Amino acid sequence: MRMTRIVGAATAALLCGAVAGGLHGCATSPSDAETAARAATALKASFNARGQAGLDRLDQDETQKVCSEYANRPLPASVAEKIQQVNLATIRYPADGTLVGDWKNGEKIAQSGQGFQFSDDPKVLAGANCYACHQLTPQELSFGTIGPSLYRFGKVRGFTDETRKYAWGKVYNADAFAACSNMPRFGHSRILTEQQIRDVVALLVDPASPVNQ
Amino acid sequence: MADPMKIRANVVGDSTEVKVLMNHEMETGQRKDAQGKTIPAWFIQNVKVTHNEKVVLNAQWGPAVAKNPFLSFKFKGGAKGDKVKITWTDNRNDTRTDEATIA
Amino acid sequence: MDTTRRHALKTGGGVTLLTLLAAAGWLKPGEAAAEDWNKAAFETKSMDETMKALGGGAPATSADIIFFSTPDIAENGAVVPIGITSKIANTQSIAILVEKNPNMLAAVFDIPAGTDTSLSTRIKMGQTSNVYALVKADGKYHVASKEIKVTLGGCGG
Amino acid sequence: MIARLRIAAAIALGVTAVAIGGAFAQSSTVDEIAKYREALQDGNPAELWEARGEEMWTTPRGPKRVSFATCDLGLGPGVVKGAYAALPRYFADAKSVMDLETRLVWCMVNQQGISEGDATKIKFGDGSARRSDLEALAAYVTSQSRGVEMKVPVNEPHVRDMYRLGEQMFFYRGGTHDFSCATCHGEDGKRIRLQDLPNLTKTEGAQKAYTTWPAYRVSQGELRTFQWRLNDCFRQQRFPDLVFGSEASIALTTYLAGRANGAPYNGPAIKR
Repeated sequence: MRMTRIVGAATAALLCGAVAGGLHGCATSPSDAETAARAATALKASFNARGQAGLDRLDQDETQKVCSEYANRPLPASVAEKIQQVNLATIRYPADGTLVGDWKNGEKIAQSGQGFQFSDDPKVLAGANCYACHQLTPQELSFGTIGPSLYRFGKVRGFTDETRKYAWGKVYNADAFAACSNMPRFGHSRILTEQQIRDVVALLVDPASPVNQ
Repeated sequence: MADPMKIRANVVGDSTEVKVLMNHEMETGQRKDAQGKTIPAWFIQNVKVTHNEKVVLNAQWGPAVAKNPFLSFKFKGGAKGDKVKITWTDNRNDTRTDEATIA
Repeated sequence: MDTTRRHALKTGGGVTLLTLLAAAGWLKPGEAAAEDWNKAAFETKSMDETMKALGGGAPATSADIIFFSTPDIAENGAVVPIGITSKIANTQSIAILVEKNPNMLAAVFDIPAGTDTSLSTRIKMGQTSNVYALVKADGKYHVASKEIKVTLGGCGG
Repeated sequence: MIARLRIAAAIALGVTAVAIGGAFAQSSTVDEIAKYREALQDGNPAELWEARGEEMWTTPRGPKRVSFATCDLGLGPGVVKGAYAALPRYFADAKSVMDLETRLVWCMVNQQGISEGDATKIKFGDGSARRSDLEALAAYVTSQSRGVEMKVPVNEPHVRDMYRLGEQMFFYRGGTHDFSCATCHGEDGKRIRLQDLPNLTKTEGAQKAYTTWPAYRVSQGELRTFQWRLNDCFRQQRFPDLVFGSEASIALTTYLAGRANGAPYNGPAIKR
């Protein structure tokens, strides 16, 4: 754990150094960096482990750390590129090459917000809660707008290998395509299983899916 | 004992408008607790509203009335200073009566 | 009338609207006793059965029963505001029924002379359903309905 | 060729119709939800909590049989009117910045002789028989600031320090899902499902959101305080359990309350 943290910090410094070129990394001023450090310490002292949510949830990886630092100001292109590179490298495609599963199951996963909360049963498979942020099928009126509408995702992009591969990668690790995306890294962070990702990809790219009607 | 209701009674034109909020679980009897045991139904069955001893509304409720029930209606007459009395009785035979002065 | 009754008996299980009305004291002359709570009426389960049973005694669909402050979509089924006004002369009672609730009768309000035939309250709805406002006036029954959609709000988790 | 074009045109028309239909359905959904919320405003069960809290405020409590008449919420002992609109603030007697709930606990412990464990035993009601005194007290106290302009003393050094800490925490990404407060509350005009998300980084958004807590939560049949609001946001962020009255809870409350300065306080409200 300790090792990871040191590596994380080093990478963060590297990512920031690419822009600022100085020792202070990403922070606009030393006092900001100091406040950020104090905030991180205070946060860790302000939570109790509960259910499946341990205190390690507050430990940031390099992507989380850098994205937090830039959350309130523009993300420089070079930092964004670096984050995308780091995250692109994490994407694993299924060994058997099957990217598309069952859209009906994908719809269930898209509807479910269960999983990883301290109040959730860890034995139940997590959902992706896609509808919290995206419009998908026209039948579901209760959808969020934090992310773009995905209605006709496959139809618009074409039912090609390229579309399927992009959908897989985006669900697996959204930061590979848009640095500091608001979207969870469902594959990289082990939120969804490989089969669940196939099913969600099917919801997006299967010509028979209601998303593409 | 059950907590008091919150009653508002105001003269509006030639009528009195009554708005009441009641403290009650209105448990449906359909829900299960964490152990999977059915939570028994517990709800207000009868509501009676009187003005100067005259009944102005009489209701029968099932468990589908929302928790912490709200009811609003008007009756003709009623003067400032008059009392409006509301009584509810639930399926456990618990009952509560509160009174409000018409404003 | 007879046919309807027999049909209702044959199908069994469901309680017909007529039984409901009888149980609620609406078919009897005079006011129901104040502390009465009509168990049978509140245990009706199937709107289909009640509708089949309407026959000659069916409530007439009425444009004089109006829903007010009643949204088409409820953000949460636990609390659904319902306002009903009856413009039918000599309205004696207003009842609220929810087709798809486990028990469809939600509330009955007996309205004495001198009280406005308009009221609002809040009910629970398990799912999207038709909601019926059933009015008794001069001993006859009238009905209006409205579909209310129940959505899933918030993070859903 | 002509036939093909016709088919294409027909498809195009069909698509347009679907698109218009979808847009119409959506805007009417939003309108209807607005109507739903409006219909709830008339008759807020929060009043039942306010009444219970008022009763508790004036009743002698704890081993010392002391009421809240001696409890100073910042405007003097027992003064409730307008007190919430100027919280959190620095309390010299406690040597710390406190929000309403931590101050209530402080008064219970230091003036009424109630143990901290007992005072915070039921922080949040469970929607049933387990009811929280703190929620009722908070309902009463906040109701006494209705219409009062928010004036959190953000220039006081201790408060300013907390505010800046809270601001950093607001943008802190973590957990399995990479969520921070800003993920949902950092942009204008966003929704989660059908729920509008206030942009808390903007003055108007923070004002609208902060001044409507505590609120009666229809979905839970409970009155919820700002401590609860933060705890439940973090639960959904997949963070662990935010400790009641912890430094992070005070810092974030200070940041958001401070951002709401200038707007009239408008709670307790009623929400989904």
